[in-house]
Amino acid sequence: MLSRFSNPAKFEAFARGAGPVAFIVFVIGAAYGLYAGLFMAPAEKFQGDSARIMYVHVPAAWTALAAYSFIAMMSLIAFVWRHSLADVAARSAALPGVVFTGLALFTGAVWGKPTWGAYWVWDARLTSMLLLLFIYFGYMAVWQAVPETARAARFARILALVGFINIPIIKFSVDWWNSLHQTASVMRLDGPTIHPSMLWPLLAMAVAYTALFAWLVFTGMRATLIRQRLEARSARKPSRPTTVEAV
Amino acid sequence: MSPYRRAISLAAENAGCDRAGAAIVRGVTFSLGPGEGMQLFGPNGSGKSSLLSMFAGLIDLAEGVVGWRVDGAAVEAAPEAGVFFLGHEASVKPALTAEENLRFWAKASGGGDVDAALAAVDALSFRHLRAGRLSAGQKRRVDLARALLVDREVWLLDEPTAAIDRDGVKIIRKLIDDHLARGGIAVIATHDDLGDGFKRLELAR
Amino acid sequence: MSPYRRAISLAAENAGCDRAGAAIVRGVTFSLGPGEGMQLFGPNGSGKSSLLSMFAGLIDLAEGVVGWRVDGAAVEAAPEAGVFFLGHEASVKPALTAEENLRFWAKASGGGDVDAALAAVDALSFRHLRAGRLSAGQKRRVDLARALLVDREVWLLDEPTAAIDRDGVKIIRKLIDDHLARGGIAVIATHDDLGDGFKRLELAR
Amino acid sequence: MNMALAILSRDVKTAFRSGGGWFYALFFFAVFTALAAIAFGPSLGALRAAAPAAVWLAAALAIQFAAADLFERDMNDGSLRVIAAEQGRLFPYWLAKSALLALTAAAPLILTAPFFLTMLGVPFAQGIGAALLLLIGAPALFFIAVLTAALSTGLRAGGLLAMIIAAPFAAPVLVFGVTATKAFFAGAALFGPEALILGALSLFMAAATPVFAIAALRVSLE
Amino acid sequence: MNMALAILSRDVKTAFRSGGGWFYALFFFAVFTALAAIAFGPSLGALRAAAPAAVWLAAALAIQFAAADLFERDMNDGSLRVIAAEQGRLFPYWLAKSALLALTAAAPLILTAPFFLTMLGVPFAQGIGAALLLLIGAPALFFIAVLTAALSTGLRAGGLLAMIIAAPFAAPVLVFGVTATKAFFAGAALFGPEALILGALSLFMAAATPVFAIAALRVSLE
Ligand code: HEM
Ligand SMILES: Nc1ncnc2c1ncn2[C@@H]1O[C@H](COP(=O)(O)OP(=O)(O)OP(=O)(O)O)[C@@H](O)[C@H]1O
Ligand SMILES: Nc1ncnc2c1ncn2[C@@H]1O[C@H](COP(=O)(O)OP(=O)(O)OP(=O)(O)O)[C@@H](O)[C@H]1O
Ligand SMILES: [Mg+2]
Ligand SMILES: [Mg+2]
Repeated sequence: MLSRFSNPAKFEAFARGAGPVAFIVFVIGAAYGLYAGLFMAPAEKFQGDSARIMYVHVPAAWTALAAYSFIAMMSLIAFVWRHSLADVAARSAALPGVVFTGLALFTGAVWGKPTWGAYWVWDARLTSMLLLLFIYFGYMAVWQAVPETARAARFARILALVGFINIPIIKFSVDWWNSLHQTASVMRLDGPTIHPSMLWPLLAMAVAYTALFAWLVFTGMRATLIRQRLEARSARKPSRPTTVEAV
Repeated sequence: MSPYRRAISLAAENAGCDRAGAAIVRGVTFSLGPGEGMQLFGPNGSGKSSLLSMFAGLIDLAEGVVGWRVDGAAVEAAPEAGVFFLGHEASVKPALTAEENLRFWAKASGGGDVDAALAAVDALSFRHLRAGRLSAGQKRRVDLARALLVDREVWLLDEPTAAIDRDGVKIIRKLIDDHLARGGIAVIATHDDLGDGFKRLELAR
Repeated sequence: MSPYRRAISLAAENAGCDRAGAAIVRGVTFSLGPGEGMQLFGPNGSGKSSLLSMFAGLIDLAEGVVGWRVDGAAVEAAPEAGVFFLGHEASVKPALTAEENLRFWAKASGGGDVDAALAAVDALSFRHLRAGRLSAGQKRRVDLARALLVDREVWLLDEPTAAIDRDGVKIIRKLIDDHLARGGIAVIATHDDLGDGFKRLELAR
Repeated sequence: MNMALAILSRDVKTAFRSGGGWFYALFFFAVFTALAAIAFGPSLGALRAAAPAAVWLAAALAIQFAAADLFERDMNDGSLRVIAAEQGRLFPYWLAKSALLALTAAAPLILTAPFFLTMLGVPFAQGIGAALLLLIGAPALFFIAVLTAALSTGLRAGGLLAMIIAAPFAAPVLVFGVTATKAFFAGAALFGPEALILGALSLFMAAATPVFAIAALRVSLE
Repeated sequence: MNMALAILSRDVKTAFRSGGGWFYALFFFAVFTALAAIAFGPSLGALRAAAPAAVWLAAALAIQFAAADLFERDMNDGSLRVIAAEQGRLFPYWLAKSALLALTAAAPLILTAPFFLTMLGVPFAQGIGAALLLLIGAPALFFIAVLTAALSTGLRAGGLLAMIIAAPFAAPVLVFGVTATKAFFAGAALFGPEALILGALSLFMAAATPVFAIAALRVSLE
């Protein structure tokens, strides 16, 4: 598996095939999920139609978390085996990760208004999601701030790994923080009991998002690899010694 | 001027290094034994500074072999407490005087006679000036004086004569000769030929 | 290579400057008319860079007279839009490419042919590299190329050949000669003698 | 003018290129809000009480911080010396740098303040009022920041020193800013006496600081 | 060891000489307290309630800001390159810089916290307890600050970038610091479970960050 992905040329061949497949899965999954979720599934008992935003929100949140795990895994591979394709993969996952995190936050906020009466409350899950967004931003900022790709990659690996260790700590601390002083304004959602009519569209959307994520990563990686090849082509010829004279 | 305690030698075989993913230097082969110095010539951007950084272990070797020997035994990287590195920048703190800067380096490397070092580079006259006020050449002299504090067998010098006046160039030549006479080795990247008595490596693009 | 529009001359009579309250240079006397250049020699810390800064108006005159003339008429300070200043440092922004750095200076001073300037200092090969990646001499070349963008009659150059390779030194010599041929003037602080054809002023401590 | 525009567009370009410096102030605001919420929260009542102080402190810190290396790099790499030597005057340079700070630090902050205040439990309409107060008071903060950045460049002691110099000047701005915002949140008119004082402080700093800032830059080149 | 001691004493000397960087954290603390007093005052009850959050937030920000140019100058003037080339290892260097930050930022803050807390209406004895909790938790904050400073060395607007990176790491420390202090003020034992977690966070950061910080410094020298 690793060796299959270690060679950029082989990887590109793979991505050329797999990319469109992922995209098709996304289109089919999203079409079914959205149609089933928005039109076929029953309105939620307490929240009515506003709960339909769930089909966008919940899988976005899942994918956002999965994307960071993916980045951390790739960074570990890059850190241990100095594997530059893994860096490319991790980097390409960052922007989609931010987009999904942002989508989860945005749809959550939109959903929060009718259900909690506020766009934002400092609830444990929301807070830790916001901190995840910061981790993503920090990670992307490092890639941005260091112009030399090879150097940026090393900084980014470090940050992704340390950030990953930090995630359970954040989760744990924020849960603790919130459980100590509950606020009345927060309406707790203990996971609405899910009927199959709601579950299937939800799962379809989850599959669609994952496929979208994969497609975005593949596309980003291919673009990066092409850019790297162009850079390598325009790179200078190395210097060589002409004379070595003894005393 | 007692000889150095260790005999260190450095050899490269087809060595090369990269910067930011691009191949910069390739095919460098030479060997330096105790008492030998080498001048590294080459046009701007040919990779002289990069090679020095590589010998110091700051940049990875990309190709070939770089071999160090301490008293005959091969070691992996530049020998511990063995390298004196003079970079393009002057590595002095502007808020401290010339002398305080050197006291710091003496303390950091466990000893060294600051007064003698200042005298050797003809820096006594401005020892009490804050380094922020020194002229370009004066700063460079302070940086050079570090060489006499740290007592290292390997000198890696990047354009040691830059900004140095004509008398200063002679001083530097003498410092290097003394160092080689004690059994040290030196690699000197430079555009000014320091004269005979050195091996020469010329890089070309 | 059309001649400059203004004929500028610079003369000093017993001039001197201070740094941080201490007298650094005294009794400097010379005169430079259109087409004349002067090399400024002197040991480290003798005040070469200080004099250049003084001519540029960055440091006050402490003693004597410094007189500028533009087309025969005396002016108080260095003529407006008349000075090209090359300092010890390279004044390039690491985040911008060599070319972008020059475009900035061209824009800031209202014009100039960036491509020609890059070609003149043999910098075409690294025009698209970020300046942060350039070697010491490459940076210096970019800084020198500014001279060709700003079209100034007075060149104040502080060690223009520092970090520059041997071919580069010839290029610089030629740039200066062309400038003088157009009727400009130049004051060049340096430790490397650039050869004949210049007045010489030697500072001693 | 050429000079000022060239510097401004170059610096904006650099800011975009190297890690998006332009959005750091914004980001700082977000981080600050989150940390304040984590410290004071999660009860919205306590957060709302902390909001005026949080927003003013965030503004002061972000502007001061963004100003920290406004001149430092140009000083170190010799460009400032070149500009002073070749241009004679430093006013266009000062202008460009001030505009840069205003664009990259002050403006994004003021524009997004209502949004972040919402997260601290302040109703959006009140947040807009708070942003207007910031708009009145922020110029004072940033002229102070530019001046102290210039002073500390000359003194070669960096950002921390600038903060220390800035603090006594910034303190009144903060005090009036916070009390004005508090009063407004409590139902008083937006442009009460505190707001007037804020405006006066801004005008005074705009008039008084440029000369000193430019003089400080000149000293640093001596 | 020689190396670490030499760097530490040199930097402490420089800090005293060039504008008193050591004094900065303290100053920041004072401004912060004053603002908190304005924001939550005049009722002492509200002030006292806000005090734990104010003191922890102030500590986190002060330490992070103080760390901003911990490595920057050594990087720019070439000393870091010399140290890395001549010493081989960067651990002593890291150690010295961490100690410097602890001495100039964390220590003054912890020592003066009881006084500032008194100004917020917290009895002095309780203030001492709060300072002890800071002593337990501050190491986590400053190891994070050192790591993020190393990661952003040499980058434009490094200080702000470091702040962005640090925020998610500082959040857990703030959470447990504030809750521990609140619990203590409410009468619980000083070393309750939150204090233990704080200590654990400090130990964890002490163990996990040096390797990464040193690796980051090395990368910046390439
Ligand atoms: C900005 C606000 C919000 C954020 C950041 C957010 C974040 C998240 C995250 C991270 C998850 C995935 C958690 C997991 O699977 O362990 C999630 C799931 C979910 N969210 Fe939100 N959420 C927000 C607002 C809301 C609102 C307002 C509602 C509905 C009233 C809601 C309902 C749900 C539901 C039903 C799930 C799936 C249940 C489950 O898997 O346990 N969310 N949200
Ligand atoms: N930090 C860096 N990152 C990436 N590339 C670099 C870096 N430093 C130098 N380079 C590149 O490596 C090449 C060699 O640079 P180096 O500084 O080694 O040259 P040099 O021989 O020392 O030149 P000079 O005579 O000008 O000092 C240059 O083309 C430059 O673009
Ligand atoms: N910024 C400054 N503040 C105070 N004194 C200074 C400053 N810069 C230089 N000096 C002092 O002025 C004297 C002359 O310095 P200057 O830089 O002009 O010498 P220089 O002739 O250019 O030397 P070099 O050949 O080393 O470049 C030095 O003795 C120095 O100590
Ligand atoms: Mg070099
Ligand atoms: Mg000089």
